[in-house]
Formats: sequence, C-alpha cells, structure tokens
Amino acid sequence: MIHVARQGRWQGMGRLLLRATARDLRALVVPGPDVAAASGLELAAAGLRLAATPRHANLLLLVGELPGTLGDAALVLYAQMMRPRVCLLLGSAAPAALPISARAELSQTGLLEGVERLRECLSTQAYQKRVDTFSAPILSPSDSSQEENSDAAGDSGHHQMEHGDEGDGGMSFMSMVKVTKDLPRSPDGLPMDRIEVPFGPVFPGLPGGLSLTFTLDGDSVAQVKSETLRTTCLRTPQAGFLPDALLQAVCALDPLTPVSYRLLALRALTALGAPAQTPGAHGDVALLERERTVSHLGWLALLGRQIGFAWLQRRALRLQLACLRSEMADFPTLGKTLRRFDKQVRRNPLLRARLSGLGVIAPQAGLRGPVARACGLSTDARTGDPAYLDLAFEPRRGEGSDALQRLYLRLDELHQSVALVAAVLSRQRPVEHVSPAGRQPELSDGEAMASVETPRGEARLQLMSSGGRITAVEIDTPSRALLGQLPSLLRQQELGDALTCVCSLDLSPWDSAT
Amino acid sequence: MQTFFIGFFGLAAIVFAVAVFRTSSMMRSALALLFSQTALGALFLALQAEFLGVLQIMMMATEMSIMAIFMVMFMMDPGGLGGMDMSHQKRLSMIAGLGAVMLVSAIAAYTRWQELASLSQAAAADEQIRHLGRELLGRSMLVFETAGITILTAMIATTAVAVKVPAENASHES
Amino acid sequence: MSVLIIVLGLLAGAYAVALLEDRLTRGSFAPAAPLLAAAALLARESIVTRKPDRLLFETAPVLLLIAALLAAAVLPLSPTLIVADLATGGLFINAALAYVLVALLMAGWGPDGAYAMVGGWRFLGQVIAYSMLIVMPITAVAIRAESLLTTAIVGSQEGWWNMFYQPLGFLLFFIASLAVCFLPPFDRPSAEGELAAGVEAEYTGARLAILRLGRMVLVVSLAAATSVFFLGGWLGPWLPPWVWSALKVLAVAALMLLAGYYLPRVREEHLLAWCWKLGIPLALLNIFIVGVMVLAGL
Amino acid sequence: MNPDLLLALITGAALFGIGLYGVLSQTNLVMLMMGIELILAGALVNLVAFWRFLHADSYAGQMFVLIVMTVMALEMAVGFAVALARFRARGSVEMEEAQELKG
Repeated sequence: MIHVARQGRWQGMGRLLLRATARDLRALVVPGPDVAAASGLELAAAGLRLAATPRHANLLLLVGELPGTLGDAALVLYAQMMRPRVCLLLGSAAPAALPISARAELSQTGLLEGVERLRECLSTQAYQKRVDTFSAPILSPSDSSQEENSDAAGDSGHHQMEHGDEGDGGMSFMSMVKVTKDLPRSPDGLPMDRIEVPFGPVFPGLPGGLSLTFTLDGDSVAQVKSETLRTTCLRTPQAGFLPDALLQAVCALDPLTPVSYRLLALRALTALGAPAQTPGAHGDVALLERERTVSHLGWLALLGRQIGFAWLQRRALRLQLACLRSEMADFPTLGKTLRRFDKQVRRNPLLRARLSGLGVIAPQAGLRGPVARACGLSTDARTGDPAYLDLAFEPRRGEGSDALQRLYLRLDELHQSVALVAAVLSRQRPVEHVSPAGRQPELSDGEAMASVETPRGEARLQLMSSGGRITAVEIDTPSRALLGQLPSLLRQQELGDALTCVCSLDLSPWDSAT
Repeated sequence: MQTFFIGFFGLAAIVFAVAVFRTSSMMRSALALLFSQTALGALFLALQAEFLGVLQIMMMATEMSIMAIFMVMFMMDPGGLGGMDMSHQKRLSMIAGLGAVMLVSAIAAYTRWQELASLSQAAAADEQIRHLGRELLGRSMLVFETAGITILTAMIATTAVAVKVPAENASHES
Repeated sequence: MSVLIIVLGLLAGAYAVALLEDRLTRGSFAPAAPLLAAAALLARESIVTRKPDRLLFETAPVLLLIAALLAAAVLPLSPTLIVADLATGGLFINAALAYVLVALLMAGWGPDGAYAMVGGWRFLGQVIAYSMLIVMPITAVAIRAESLLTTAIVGSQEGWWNMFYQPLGFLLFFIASLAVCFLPPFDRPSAEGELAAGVEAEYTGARLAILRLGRMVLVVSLAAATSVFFLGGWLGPWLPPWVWSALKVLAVAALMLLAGYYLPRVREEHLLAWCWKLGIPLALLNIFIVGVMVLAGL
Repeated sequence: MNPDLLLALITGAALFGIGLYGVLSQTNLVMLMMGIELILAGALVNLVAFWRFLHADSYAGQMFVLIVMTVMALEMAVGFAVALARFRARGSVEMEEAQELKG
C-alpha cells in the first residue's frame, strides 16, 4: 500500500481534497476498455471515467489475465501514474511487483465492490507522512525497453536530435550538409529528423494489447513496427493437453470473443471423438451470431473513441452491453434499436468523409472475415456449415475496399446476425452452453481440424492426439495475416488516418498472439 | 506616465531581442522574438497608435509561430542541448551592431526635432481608425493596392519556389 | 468592479461548460463533478517530465488562461458591463486569440514528449487556417456597424441580429471558433484516440487544472464573442440585458459542445482543404454581400 | 526636446543594432531572417514615433507602418520559400555552406 500515497499531511481544506480524490476516479484499463466491455463490465456505472494517458489516471484497472508483455506494460503504466494512485485487479493473476490495492472477481458486482473498497482506501490512506518510491525490475534504468513499452513515452521529442559529429577535427562549426546527408528523405524531398513513437499496448484509440511503433516523419507515418502479445497458454506441455485443459487454454486465448473460440475447441475435440458439448447445430448459430453482434458493436465503440465521435462511442457501448446481457430469447427484440442506430450512423456526413478512401485493401487471397467481405469476396466459413445453409444464409458483401465499406458491412452484419438468431429461435429454443462432462472424455488417436467463422474471420484449429492427450496444437487466426499488411497499408498516411486504418481492420491482438 | 510606459516596453523589447541571439533553443529564440514584437505592440499602444499596436500584437503572434516551426525544421539542434555555436565573425558583428546603435542614437539626439514638431495631441482612437481608413482608401489608394499586388505576387512566387517539382517534370527538363 | 463581475461570470460559464462536457461524455448528470475533478487534480501530484523546456512548460497553461481572459475583456455583457471598450475591440479579440496558438505551441514543445509535440504543431496549421475565418466574418460585422467598438457592434443589431443579417458569416465564425478552442470535431491537438490527449498528455496535477480551466474559459469567451457579434449581445425584450447576455452565451456554448458530440473528428486533409478552398472564398463572398447590403441601406 | 520621442528613437536604434548584429553573426538562414525582422521592427518604432510626435495629424505615417508590416510578412514568406528550396537541394541552410553563391 505504500506506493499508493502521496507525501504530505492534509488538514482542514485538505480533508476536502482527499474526499474529492476518492470520488473522482480516472481509470486506465489494462488491456483496454474493449476487453472490459467484452467481459460485461460497465465502467461508467461504477462512476469511473476513462483516462487517456497514465498521467491523467489514478486508478489502474487490470481486467482478466495479462500475458507476460502486458504485465510489464502495466508496471510501466503504474509507475507513470500520479500519486495518490490505486490498482484494482479483476480476475486472477497480476505481476507480482504491482501493489494491488483491491481485488475482486471479474464481473459487474465485483467491479462495484472493488471500486467501493478503493474509495475507502483512497479517502483514508491517500496521504502519508513517508512514502517510498515504487520500483520494479522492469523500471530500472538499465532496461532500455522501459520507455518503448510505455504509453506516454516522453523521450522522443526534440532532445533526440542531438547529433554528435566528433570526428571533424578542430572545426569550430558543424557542417549541416553532413548532418542531413544520411537522413532519409520524405516524399517532399526534405531530409528531416524522424521520431519513433510507441502506440500501445495501452492506447486509447487502439484495441487493448495491440502494440505498434510508428516512425513519424512530421505527422506522417514513415514506418510501422508491430509487436504482438506473447502468450504461453497454447504452449503444449510435455505430456500434452488434457481435453479440458485445452478447452480452457483456447478460451483464454481471446477475451474479446470467448464463445467463438470455445466453440472452435469443442468442435475440434468432437472431431477427435469426444462427446458433443455444444447446444446443437442451431444453438451454435445463435451463440455465434450473438457474439458477432457484441463484437461488432464493441468495434464500433472503439472506432468512436479513435475518431473522437463521442456519440458513437457511448451509444455502441450501451448497445454492446445490452446485447451481451440480454437473454437469448429476448435478443431479437434488440433488432429495432439496432436498425435505428444503424440509420443514425449512416446518416452522418462527416463520418462518411472521415472514413471513405482510407485503408484501401485490394481483394486478394488470404483475406478473411469482414475485411474480405467488404471488398467483395465471399470468404466465409459459415457458407460451409449445414446449420447456416439450412437457415438460407448468404454472406453479405460490400462493393468497396476502404474503411467506410468495412463500417457498412459490419452494420449490415449486425442485422443479419439478429435475423439469424430470430430464425433459430423460431425453430427451437436454444440452450445455453452444455456444462462439461464430469470426467475427461476419451479421445481417439489421430488428427482433427475444425473451423469457426469468428467475428473477425475464420479461425482454424488443428489438433493431434495420441494416448488420450493432445500432443500438438496449431491455430490459425484471422488477425495475424492482416497484421502483416500494416506496414504497406499505413506508409505515408497522416498519423490520425493511419490509426483509423488500423482501427477499421478490427485487429485482435489476442488472436494474433504468439 | 507615457514616458514610463515607452521606456518600459522599449526596454522589454530590447531585452527580448537580445535573448533571441543569446539562447540556443530555437523555440525559445522564436518566442523571444515574438515577445519582443509584442512589447513593441504595447509600445505603440503607449504611443497612442491603438490600431497599429493591436495589429502588431496580432500579426506577430501568428508570424512568429510560423517562424518557430521553420526554425525547428532547419536547425541542426533545435532543442539547443548540444551547446553548438551557430555564429561567425562575432567581433565584426558586435562592432557593427554597437556602431550602428551609437550612430543612429547620436543622429536622433542631435537632430533639432523641435523645429519639426507640430501637434502634441493625437486624435482619439476611433477617430484615428476612421482617418486611417480614409487615407488608405483615398489618397494612398495606389500604395495600398500596390501592397496588395505585391502580396499576391509574393504568394505565387513563394509557392512556385517552395513546392517540389514532380519527378517526371524534373527529368524532362534536365 | 466590472472586471470582477466578468471574471466571475467567466468562471461560472466555465463551470457550466465543464458540467455539460461531463454530461455528454458520461451520460449522467452530476452537478458537483467538475468541482470534484478540479479538487482531485489539485490534490494529485504534479510532475515535470524528464527533459523539459521548463520555462515554456510552466508558462503555457498560464498564457492560455490569460489569452482566454483577454479575449473576453472587450466583450460587453450589458451596455456598461465591459472591462475595456476599446476602439479596436473587433481586432483586439483576434490578437488575444492568436496567443492561444502561442500557448499551445509552448505546451507542445515544453514537456519534450512526442504526442505533445505533434499536437502543438497540428494546432499551428489549424489556427493559421481558421483564424482567417474569425477575422473575416468580424470584418463583415464591423462593416455593418461601421465601427470596431464591440458596444457599437451590438448596437448595430437592433433591427436584425447579424445571425439573420449575415447567416453565412455566422456559420463560418461558429465553425472557426470550434477550431480555435480545439473542441471536437476539431480537437486534433488534444485528440484522445490519436495522440493520447496530445498537448495535455504530459501535464498533471495543478498544471493540468490550469490548462483545462484555460480551455473552458476560452470556450466561454468564444461563445460570448459569437453572442456579441452575431446574436445581438445583450439585446432582447423583457429581461435585463445581462440575463440576455448570459442566456445567449450559454446557449452558444451548449451548441458548440453538442456539435462536437454528434460529429467525428475532421481529417487533416479535409480540415485544411475545407478552410482554404471553401471557407475563405465564402468569407470573402460574405464581406461582399454585406457591403452591398450596407450600401443598399438594408 | 521631447524625451518620449528620444526614448522611442533609441529603442528603435537598439533594435536595429541588435538586428544588424544578428544578421552579420548568425550562420543559419532562419536566424538571419530573425535579424532582419528586428531591423524592420526598429524601423517600425521610428515610424510610429515620428507619426505620434511630429505628424499626429497625417495618417500617411500610419499607412507607412502598415506597409512595413506587409514587408515583414513578405520577407518571411519569401525567405522561408528560399530556405525550403535550398534545404531540399543541399540539405543545409547554413551560410558557411553556401560558398558557391559568392560571385
């Protein structure tokens, strides 16, 4: 708790300020607000406001499991926050060095409970006579990655431009020709200093966990480096996975779309001979399509935040939570609200101007999901699924390949998903997930392959089993291929446009994790 | 009172002007020039030239901000951390500068201004603006219009010089 | 005396703006929220970044606040409630607003952070373009009033408010004032989703509180300018003049915030293209039309 | 002798001197232009002072000031255009590296 406080003793007026600090919580969410929303957390209901940078935050909110790289990032972010500061952990694990002020379970009630405890903690202990400085191994100066990892890295401003040109002998003046000779030229022909700026892993306009490094030439992007999350959850243990362990590992892979990945794992296991645990073909459709709606709405909220469209951000977030929390039977009733929302989004002229012509991706093999469908391809794993064919499913297609078409396509798919769920409901009452069997299912030896059309595109899972255990896991996810396209897509784009391009692809840093 | 303000703002303008060449940070240098010009604007206000003063304060803010970005672009060490010396022929310059100050001040001091002085009272500010307008659009119309044409010419010339020649044209010419 | 009243009025306006902003971003109405936020900022640490240009870093928030206050100094709330009724009032407000640019450049350069620096330079391009759209509609307003005195400008709107007399000028001025106080959809220097709050990113604690206050006051000042130049300032039946002024200022401020709430941020290329290629010719046209109307004695 | 006039003229002279020093001593084109701005600023002060104390009724004096302000802005625009072109071609706007311009 010692790192929480700010030095000083407060009396009289100070007490008032103390109460204010406890009431005014600005949260920095790790990995990101998108993950929090996908986990069903409503931050605004708990009285939290989102902070754009760690400098403006006084609450570090850790949601779910953090893979190793994100844990380090959380430490750096915490170190950058202003005291008094607190840290709330919703979920299981956090880096050991991080002083957790309160922990609670990953749910809305847990969040409310945790926030209540934080307020108490802040209003009593926000100021101490003596405070120690917070330190963690990752923060030590020898580690040069500290600033690169951080969200609000400071050192890439003007002081980078110190050129040392010692070899000139006794010349009293420095040759500018020499200095600029080796600098890369921008398209306008000027040799300018470039700065490297980190965006992410926790950046307001990007999906939480996605870490990009732009080399900026003025405010246009000269180079992009992307760094993926490193997770270990799919690393096959020595003795192989037990089926249940595999199921958990695959589910934990992507907190943004847990249902799809769970379904993927279950299908693969079923193909290996395990008893079916899914609610039947049409039930799958209902679950998948609801998640597609939730995911697309989450994407809209993120887009709203990225392009500074507060209305879109708030409205999409509210709808997302409504979809997530609705009973399956009531889900189709949201269709009307969604249609009205859609109409309002499409009517906005400035939104059209903002997105059209941005991030053009030519139709090509290897594209998947909404990005592919927006540029006219009919790549969709659902077309091969008998349950979908039974419902007369026809993939939606767009006729352009820019960010605006991707927006339109996702809006179209919202309605399509609602209609599919309604069609399923008219045939059968779907059950929610079947609870897993008590004992480990028997697996036959061999190889199996399954695929699911997740909201971001088709994901494929390949399993090899022998002796009742899974010995090799190979997963092929939609975001990875797109991530490789970023450098060519973003080159020479203006910074804001570049970020909008990234956002419009709906990359998930989770399913591209290595 | 007027003497005090003239002296004060004049001194401020001079101090900031000296700061322009004393600091090695480009941003500070540009801002020092800006505040020097702002002080001059205030000096004009003290001299009861209200319109000119406000105009000076307004124009220089934008102008020097533009200056700042070019300074940062074209200097090797805009942050001023390298402690680089960016000057030459310092002695000569110092002598020339001081000499000029002496000479001009001497001329100012020894001229018999009394013989030239006419009114001691300037008109009220709104009167002045009206008069200035009539001057600009009346007797000095031609000068005013010439200034406008000059601006237009400069705009075109500047753009022509500054934009990059597209690659195909360049190869065509050579 | 009137200085005190105007400053208090500006602060009250800033509070109202903060309240509305909070209402729009969070959806719930909490009258104490702006005060709590300010108090919490004061109670929090305020640090200086690693290699700052200390002088610029410290001066910028104060300069922003001063520029915003100075802009309000020439705006009358009632025929007598004005800090300084300068003969060059219409020009003076431009001069004051130009220092908003200087303050933001300083705030961008001072802390030595990449986000802040990009934000500062972005604002340079934005203001140079859009300050034209502040100046030129004011010119047209001054043509009608045949004076740069702000009180005379209000007086000239006895018959028709300028909003109806020159709707084009009003529209351009409104858009430009959004751009000058970097509210959404023109919040590029402090964009959250692009620059993690940009120029504000490295400010913390009390310094951030001053910076935010300066921005709120700026919004109120520009709303007051819109009201004086285009909505007939204190003119209105039944109610006392200062009430009319307050109502109009608040209405304009609310409109400014609402516009940003329903629109996404403008792209850089559009921002500049729309201003230079569309806005400025339209502003010239506006001056021409007003000139003809004045000559025709309308 | 009017002390205000003398004060203003000395201010102008000082700005002129500082500007001259800058123009002669700086090696960078942009810094050089700052010197020129200061020289012109000195001229401005003189013009305003002459208008105020010698010809307060003649507004041609004020008009002169406006012209000088225009010149300042133009000088800057043209100067920066030249700097930009030169920087693009040579990668430098240093005076010492512009020897080839010597006739």
